[in-house]
Amino acid sequence: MALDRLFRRRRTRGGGRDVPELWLKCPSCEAQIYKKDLEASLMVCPECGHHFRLDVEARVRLLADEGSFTVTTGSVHPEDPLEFTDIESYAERLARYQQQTGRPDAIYGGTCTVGGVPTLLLAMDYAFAGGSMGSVVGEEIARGAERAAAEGRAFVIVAASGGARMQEAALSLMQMAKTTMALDRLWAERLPYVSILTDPTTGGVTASFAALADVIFAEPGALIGFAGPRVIKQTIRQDLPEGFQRSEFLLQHGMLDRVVPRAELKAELARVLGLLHPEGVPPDGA
Amino acid sequence: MALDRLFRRRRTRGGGRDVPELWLKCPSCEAQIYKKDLEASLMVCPECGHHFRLDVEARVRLLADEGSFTVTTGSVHPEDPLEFTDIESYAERLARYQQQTGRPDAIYGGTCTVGGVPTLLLAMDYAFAGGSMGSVVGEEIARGAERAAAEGRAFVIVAASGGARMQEAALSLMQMAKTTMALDRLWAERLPYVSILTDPTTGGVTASFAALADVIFAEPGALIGFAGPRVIKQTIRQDLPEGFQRSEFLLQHGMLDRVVPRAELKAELARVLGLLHPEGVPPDGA
Amino acid sequence: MALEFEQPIIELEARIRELREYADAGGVDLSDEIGLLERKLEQLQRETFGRLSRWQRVQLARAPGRPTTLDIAQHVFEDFIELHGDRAFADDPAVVAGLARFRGRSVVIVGHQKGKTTKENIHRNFGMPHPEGYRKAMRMMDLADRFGFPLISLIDTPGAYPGVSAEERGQAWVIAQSIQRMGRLGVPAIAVILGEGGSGGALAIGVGNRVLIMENAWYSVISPESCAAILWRDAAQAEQAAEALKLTARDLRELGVVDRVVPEPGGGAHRHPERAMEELARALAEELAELEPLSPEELRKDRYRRFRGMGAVRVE
Amino acid sequence: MALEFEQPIIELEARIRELREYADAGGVDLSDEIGLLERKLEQLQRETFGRLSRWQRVQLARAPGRPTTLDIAQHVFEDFIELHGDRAFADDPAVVAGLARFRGRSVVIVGHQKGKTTKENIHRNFGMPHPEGYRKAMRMMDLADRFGFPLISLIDTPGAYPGVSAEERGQAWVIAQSIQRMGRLGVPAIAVILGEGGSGGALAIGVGNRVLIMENAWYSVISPESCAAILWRDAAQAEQAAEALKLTARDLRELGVVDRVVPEPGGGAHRHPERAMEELARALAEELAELEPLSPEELRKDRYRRFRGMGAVRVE
Ligand SMILES: [Zn+2]
Ligand SMILES: [Zn+2]
Repeated sequence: MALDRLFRRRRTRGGGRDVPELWLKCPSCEAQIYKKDLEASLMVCPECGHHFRLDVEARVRLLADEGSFTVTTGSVHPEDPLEFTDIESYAERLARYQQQTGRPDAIYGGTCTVGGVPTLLLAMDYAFAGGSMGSVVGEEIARGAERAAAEGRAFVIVAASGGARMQEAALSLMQMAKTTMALDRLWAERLPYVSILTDPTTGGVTASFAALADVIFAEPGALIGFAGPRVIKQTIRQDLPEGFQRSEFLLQHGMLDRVVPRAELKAELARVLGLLHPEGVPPDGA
Repeated sequence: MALDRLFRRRRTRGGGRDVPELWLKCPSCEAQIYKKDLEASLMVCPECGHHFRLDVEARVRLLADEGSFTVTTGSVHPEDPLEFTDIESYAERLARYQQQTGRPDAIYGGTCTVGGVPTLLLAMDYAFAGGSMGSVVGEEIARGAERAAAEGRAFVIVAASGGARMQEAALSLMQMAKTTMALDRLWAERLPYVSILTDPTTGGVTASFAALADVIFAEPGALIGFAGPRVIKQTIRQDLPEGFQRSEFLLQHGMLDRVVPRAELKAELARVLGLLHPEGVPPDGA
Repeated sequence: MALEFEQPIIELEARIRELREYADAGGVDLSDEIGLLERKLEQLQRETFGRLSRWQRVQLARAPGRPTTLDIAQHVFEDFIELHGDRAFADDPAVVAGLARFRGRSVVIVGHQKGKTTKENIHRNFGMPHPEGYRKAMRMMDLADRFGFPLISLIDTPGAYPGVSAEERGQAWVIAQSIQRMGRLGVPAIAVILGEGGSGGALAIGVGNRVLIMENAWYSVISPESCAAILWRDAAQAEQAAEALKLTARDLRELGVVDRVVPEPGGGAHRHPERAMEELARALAEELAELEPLSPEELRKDRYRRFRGMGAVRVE
Repeated sequence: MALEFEQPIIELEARIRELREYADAGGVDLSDEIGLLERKLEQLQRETFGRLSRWQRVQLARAPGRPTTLDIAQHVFEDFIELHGDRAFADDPAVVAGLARFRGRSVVIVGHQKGKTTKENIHRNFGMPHPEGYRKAMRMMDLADRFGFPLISLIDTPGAYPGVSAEERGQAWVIAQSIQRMGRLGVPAIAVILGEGGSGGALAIGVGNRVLIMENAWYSVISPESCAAILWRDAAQAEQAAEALKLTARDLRELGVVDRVVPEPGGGAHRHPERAMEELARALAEELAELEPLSPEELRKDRYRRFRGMGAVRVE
């Protein structure tokens, strides 16, 4: 489980907004990029094509047809069933992430159309506890699949996660089964499910719903796997092969359908949904 | 297709019976073995355990419960749909093999019980054109599967074949689909199918019914594969790895359930059939 | 890269082209002469292609320039999107697969893919799949079944790859599984032999309700060269082996192994790929229309009946 | 190899044994003294095992000598025949599978397998499966469904193998597939956590209609050591992590993650494996009897309901 980077994230909101933040350094080519330019290019480095992480709201704007999106997540809130405490209590962590993101947990999405195809679109929020899957993420995904099945919608999940959420222990493990089994509701109705893997997608998220889609896309250069690179390095006591666990490596090893640059993601998604859900009719309820 | 050894077989019947034939040399350990001893040990070298090929009638005696066997093959005869001729005509070859074996084609079997479980047992005859699968072998296997399904029998095939029969060209290729599809009749009735791979099993036989059983046994040291070793050597222009394409190699690579010495084959088969077909009732028609 | 028997045709074509250029450049009217030569060309093509030996057909089937799976995916179908991978070991470039639209309906396509250049041919292993290629094909069959889309399979392989790596990963097993999986499809399945239909590696994606073959393609249990090497003990006897194997489209139609021969334009599909693909599109549309009213169970039964009847036996 | 908290018990046991030998050898009647000590031993066991910390349970769960999948296959079931291979890449010794009989009915068994010796542990990769192990498990699920036999899965793994080879062959993919496959079973499925239930590698064969756990086993999303290394940044804080993770049988029963705790004899299953297996057999028989009247559809619905309800959320 690559949860190790989970709690070392820089704050993305609430930090002081002083001058240096107007510029960002690309971790890949080290170019200094003006932040507005980066946002204009969908957070893709104009120099080298490195894909920065994309905020969940920007992700929805990127993929949903303009004006079609209605949020459905947000009513499901986390509990602290184990009263878990390490060097900080889970309750405190949750409160902090909720304050930073303005959302109850690590998932955001709703109904929309994508290229005209009625869709239920969910995006995992890496900014919230490393996108880790606890009961709320599991519940929203199961509800999403069930709702998509009931309303005749395609189902799309943009994954970004360090894995399962340790602070919910066995209950977070059970979300792997819960989400996986809920997907069968879609196929019973011949509705498609497309998974989009972004940097990073590891652990229990990869090993459940994210790996089981009809079509799997990944953004270029994303870290994708089961175990995190650090754990693997400790296991084998050797350096990892070049490009190991990156999207292109996964494609070569047969795990993905396509590696799609962010600029083309909307068009490719619309195309594949149009093919898989040709009778998609506009939603009436929702 | 390892058909290359197909037509270089020594005659096993009709040859002059002079003194040296009382003794056989083990190709594995080079021990001189008295033929009667070898037959008493089920054609397994008493020195090194090398498994010689076993005649189809001896095979049936080995596996069927005593007195339970009734032959069902023999009424289906080969044709020469392509009027095939190479350096000898197919019609002549067929006539010769029929005379040598006393059977119309490369398969022999019938109904029996195995450890009390009603079974339809077929054995491929390597002595007939290298056990190659033409229309007759395909037809007998399809009929066998259909009959087993109709009569509530387990289905067992002892494979021994160089592959598909070239002289029936595309028609022999079609037997791969025909035999494979007929197997579904068994599973529709929840009846088991066990495949026993013996030396050699290659080409279109491995790549169809032989590989699709619920449980796959192989005799020790049998050559098993898709392409024949000579073809592979020509392709890669390198020596083949030690033990390549032998039963033990296949087991390691996940293709087999068990490598079973001939002496234990009957007991293991009976055990697995008893588990897979617990409601097996004695046949009444047949 | 023209074949020997094509030479007179190609020379005559060149002459016509020269005449036309000369007429255009000089403003001379040579339409009578050109018309005459064009009729002669047509006759020559008809004669040449009417009496081709089986071995010459095999050479045509291998001619570069014939429509490949990717060509067909892009020209016969619309909106093709390639899907990759077997979800277990690798993506095999010798097998191409994906979703597309065909006359309004979604379909799933899977086929062997040879390269057009030496480099691409090495990348695609000359159209000889590894086990992962067949696992990709099975994944496509699952997809077709899940969504109720027809499956179109396009066959063009000298055979499944006969190498150590393929044997280690269960080449025989995966071919058997793919035959079985395709036989169980609850959706219309049409297989088309585009060029080479080499043995089990071809049949693995050949278990269609309908099996079509391009006029100059071949399909058999073994290539003529390998057959000659074994039976004649001399690969150079391939021509004789090709005759004996009766592996041409017409032979197979007579044997009942294929249901329909897709005509190729005069001179062969490699010289006029667009027209060949038009013929293929027409044939696919007609066959699909016949299959689409059938239920999943009827389609499975139809396929069982089709293959159950294959073979030549005499029952006494 | 005794654990620290077991020492007083083991010493007392040794004393009783000595006394008994002395009495037997000398013909002296020490039955009063021995009876006294035996009651003391019972009390000591009850006390010790009644107040074990979670971390001590984890150590018990890992104790050599506990019943493994192979032990159970041979002692709880009859006529066990091991089946091998994933039909695609390899046979994984970290997963053991096969057919057996259980009180008259045929069943399919699959479970993780650790070694009893260092050599065997290396061979079995310490019970950490590669993708082919899970593919073998899925093959067993297919077999169970095909014949209508119950599936019994036995969980005892620190986790799926976290190495390059496993990642290359799609460890995450195969775990997801196995979870899905097991969820779809149309036959009764009972999962038992024997010792260690480490994360997705355990859950992959844990999607039962009933999930049982041995009294001293653990089951969680991560091992205490790894959890400590990440959250406390110090693997030595494993004891605290074990407390926080609430990973014992009793905890999991309270959380609703497991349905039944199989009691272990005084001193733990590693010291009395036969008696532990008797308890397990009784539990399996009772649970199976409840599941067997259900139809395939009811079994699938039951499993869906079971896992759909997992988690702790508040809806506003
Ligand atoms: Zn850059
Ligand atoms: Zn010997």
